[in-house]
Amino acid sequence: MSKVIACYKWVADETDIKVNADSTLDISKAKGKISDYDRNAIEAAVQAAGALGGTAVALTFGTPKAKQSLKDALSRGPAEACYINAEEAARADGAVTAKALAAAVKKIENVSLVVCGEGASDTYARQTAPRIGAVLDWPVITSVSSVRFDGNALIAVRRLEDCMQTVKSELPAVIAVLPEMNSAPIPGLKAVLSAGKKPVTEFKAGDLGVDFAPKTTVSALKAYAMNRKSVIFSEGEIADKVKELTAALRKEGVL
Amino acid sequence: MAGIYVYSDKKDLAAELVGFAKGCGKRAIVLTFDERAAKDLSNSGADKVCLLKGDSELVENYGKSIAHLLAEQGAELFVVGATVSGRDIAARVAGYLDCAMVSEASSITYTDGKLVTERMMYGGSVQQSEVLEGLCVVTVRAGKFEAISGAAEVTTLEISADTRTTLVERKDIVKEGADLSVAERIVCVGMALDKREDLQIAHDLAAVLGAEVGCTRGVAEEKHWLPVEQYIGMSGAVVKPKLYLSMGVSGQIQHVFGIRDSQIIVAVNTDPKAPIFKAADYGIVGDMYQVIPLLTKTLKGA
Amino acid sequence: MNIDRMQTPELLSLNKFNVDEEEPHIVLDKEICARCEDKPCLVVCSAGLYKLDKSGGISFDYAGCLECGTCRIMCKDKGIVKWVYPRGTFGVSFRHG
Amino acid sequence: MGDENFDAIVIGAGPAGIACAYTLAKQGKTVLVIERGDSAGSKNVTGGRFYTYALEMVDRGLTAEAALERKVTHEQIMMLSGNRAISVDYYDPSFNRVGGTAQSFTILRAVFDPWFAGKAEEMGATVVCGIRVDDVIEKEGKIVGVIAGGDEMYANVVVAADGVNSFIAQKAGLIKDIESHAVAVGVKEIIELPAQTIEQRFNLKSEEGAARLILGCTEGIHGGGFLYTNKESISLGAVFMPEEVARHGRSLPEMFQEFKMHPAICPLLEGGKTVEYGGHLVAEEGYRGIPKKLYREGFLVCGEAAGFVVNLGYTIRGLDLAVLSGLAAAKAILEAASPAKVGPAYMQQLEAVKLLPIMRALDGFTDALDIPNLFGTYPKVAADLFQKLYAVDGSVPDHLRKQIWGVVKGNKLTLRQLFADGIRGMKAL
Repeated sequence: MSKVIACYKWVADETDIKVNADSTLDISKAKGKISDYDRNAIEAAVQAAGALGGTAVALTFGTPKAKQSLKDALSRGPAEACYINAEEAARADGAVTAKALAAAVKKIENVSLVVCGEGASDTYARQTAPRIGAVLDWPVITSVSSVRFDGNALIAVRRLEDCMQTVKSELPAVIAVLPEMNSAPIPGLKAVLSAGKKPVTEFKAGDLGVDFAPKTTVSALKAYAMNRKSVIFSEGEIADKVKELTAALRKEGVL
Repeated sequence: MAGIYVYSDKKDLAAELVGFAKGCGKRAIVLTFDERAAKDLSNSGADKVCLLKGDSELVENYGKSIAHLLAEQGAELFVVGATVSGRDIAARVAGYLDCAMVSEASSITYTDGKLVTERMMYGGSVQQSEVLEGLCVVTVRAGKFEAISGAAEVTTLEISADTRTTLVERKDIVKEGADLSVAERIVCVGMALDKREDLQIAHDLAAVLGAEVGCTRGVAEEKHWLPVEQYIGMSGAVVKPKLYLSMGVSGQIQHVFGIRDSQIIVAVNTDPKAPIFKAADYGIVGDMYQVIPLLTKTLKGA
Repeated sequence: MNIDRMQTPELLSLNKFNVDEEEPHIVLDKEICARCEDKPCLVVCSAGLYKLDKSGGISFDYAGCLECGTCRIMCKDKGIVKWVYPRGTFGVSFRHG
Repeated sequence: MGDENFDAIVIGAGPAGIACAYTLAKQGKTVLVIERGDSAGSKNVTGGRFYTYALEMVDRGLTAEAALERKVTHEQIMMLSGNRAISVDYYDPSFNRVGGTAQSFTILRAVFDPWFAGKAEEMGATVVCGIRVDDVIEKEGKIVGVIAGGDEMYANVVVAADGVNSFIAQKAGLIKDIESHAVAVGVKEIIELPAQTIEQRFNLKSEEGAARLILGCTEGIHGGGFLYTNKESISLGAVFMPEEVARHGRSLPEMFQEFKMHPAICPLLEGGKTVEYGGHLVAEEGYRGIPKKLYREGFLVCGEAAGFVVNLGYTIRGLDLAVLSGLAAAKAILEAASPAKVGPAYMQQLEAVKLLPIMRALDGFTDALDIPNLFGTYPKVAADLFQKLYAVDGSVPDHLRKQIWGVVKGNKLTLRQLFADGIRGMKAL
């Protein structure tokens, strides 16, 4: 049976990130979560596996902390999970991530489709799917809003800025799906219970024969500071405030 | 030819990227698949315009060939307009080259011969700076750089396509509301609006300003007083008008994310502690039902 | 940063919420609310989510609900026609508690 | 399928539910805990202190591993009136003997509960978060399982430990919805401060903590304030009877902010940053508030859902009682010879773990706290008295008895009323 891979990323919940007084960040207390759009990717993979008569496999590349994501991912429907457990994931860039995931796809064998979310909640770099495609030299279709299968062909509708594009490709292929693709259901009780019993394959960094050296060097990471004038007219008559505002806007040249 | 290679399926954006490349004092080589764009871009100040020709109508199918071309030519940087298709090609090229890539850089500069970029993370709350060496790929949104002018030669280049993916159909998207992402002025309505009919005061002000009317998520998703395309925020429209003026908007982070590229942000709210004031250039603490009609009248009179 | 009086919207903005857009967990029948004279919800809600709008009706947004249940218990004329906990994973998530 | 039939299903991963699951799992029973929050503790708000004896009863030595904040060495009572404040600070290191287990700790639920749930998982319990239990399944007059997230799940016993609103006990037909006079509503802010600052301000050594209850901060409304020192934050809250809030007409969050800004409170928080705001209902009736029936066949009610909370004015106990009730439920399930006997065994266990005896013994406090003057007039009388005692302006002071009488009269109290409240208080205790 062919396999449909759902790639997902275990990310820090952005709402838990603390900004220190010096605008450095404290991510240590942030809870983890499956990146928002990757939930749609998992659901899309489960549906595609159904349509293709294959099995869905959840695949992630993460630090040892990402282990806790497996149950969540499996409760969303895939029959098995595959976990590249590597400290290197903490520093991985788009190049490393794609190479690691592609190497796992090769190890899994008999893969007909790789599904990624359009972008991750943390970086939103939208590189992973095209890069995996490049590493595997498989066709890639990004910004997919719906998909169907016709024998060994995949027919996808893509959303571009000004048009909807329908394209056809042969399998195996890599797709990146938009959140509009489906509504990822909240796992039910039985799904969560059965998730703990599904098989998990774990790869260590050394198993994959991939160069984990990132191509980019992160030189700084800091909170975005809103740098606005904040001239607030709070006292006095409304008419005066309006006058002051219009004068200010005129000066700014935006009227 | 060494230098910065530029590509965008939007020719204005391509011209802006040429402006960036020349601003760095580098040679700028434009890649395009469109004959008309090639002609227009021949006056963009580039050193060379390469009109690429191949046998696929899907530009994404040339990713591998472009990667080969860049490597062969000794390119220093491939800078691509961040559109759906541009992002796709850029990442494929980076994948085939196994090189560094920065998506949607908010700034790019050369410092000591190294490329230094900045970009947003975590929904816009975090800024990451990166240093890149060697041939790399960067995507950039429209509006970051100024286009320049100057003649360039146009050469045609045959290029091979990966034809495993083919185009079946193309349908234009008909937009319901105004396109807020390109609006120059926006009047934004928040949840302090009491009833649907009161939208009129926003429309009145918008008419005087020549602005489009947008809203917060609640006004569209909960009250359904405006179409969902009109709501601004992280999950809605991201706007960058010259003037954004909000009435009765509290200013939650998700909304602020959608407006912070605005040139000037104005807020009207009764609550002096509303977070929107922290994100605003100018603000009036007061009831929008009094302030907005008066503002409309004042602007009309002027 | 210093200690100051804070309005509830500002306080609630510190909390983590995952709002269930599909299924509101509290639903009001505003016609009943309009007839309710006491409107205890205006003062007892720990999150200050019940407000009077310009026309004197109740304006309410379940999005910032702390799920304490006070409004349900104090609701005299039963204008709150539905009060359940949000579906699993939705609603407030306390980081400290 | 064995998957769908457990020895016990516990609803709610709070201290009651987890104490039950831990104890059952330790004895080899199959237990499923279903929690609606994203993680254990994510839906919970507590004033913030925990008495450790209960945890030790579940398993000796557990406290040493627990995720706790500061051991309470300073027990404090404060009375506010206008801008004035009277504080009492009882320091007793014997509650926290070196080498022994400290008597009580301040805690944060989002930290403590996941730790405790993790311990139950280590024992073999299955804890599933992010799922709301919607209903119980009833067959032939017995509760046989639950419906959660569209799925049915069966068990020999369902333990409802789903908190003060206990919809599940209502669905099982055991209790009616809470009545407004039986509860108070609490709100609290978590205010972050460096550990050192907290220790300086409250005169604490490292790891030491203060627990303070505050009277006279509720505008005369039945209720009070609290302040607990955590490792790097302060939990500041206030509790109000919502019925009286409705009559009073001022919004509860507003009154709480007023309290926070009190000149005797605000300096304790200075330089701090509020990081969270929570609200929660508290059962106020103590022993009398416990539902008539705490079980039916295949079904037990634990913790706050069973009204196991007592407010003593100088301290509030709920978490320890929750743990005791969970423990009692587990013991009942383990020892009962047949399903029909689990309920009666639970009632016996509630006696054996001393939960019901404790609550009975403390019953009188409910009456004592029912004295309306306690929340406004008496704090003012006390402050007036202190004012008289400490005011020195060169004039000839009145005789002490005359001063006291003046204060009493000045507050429009009659001797008869004082006497009546006194008798009521005495009787109650």
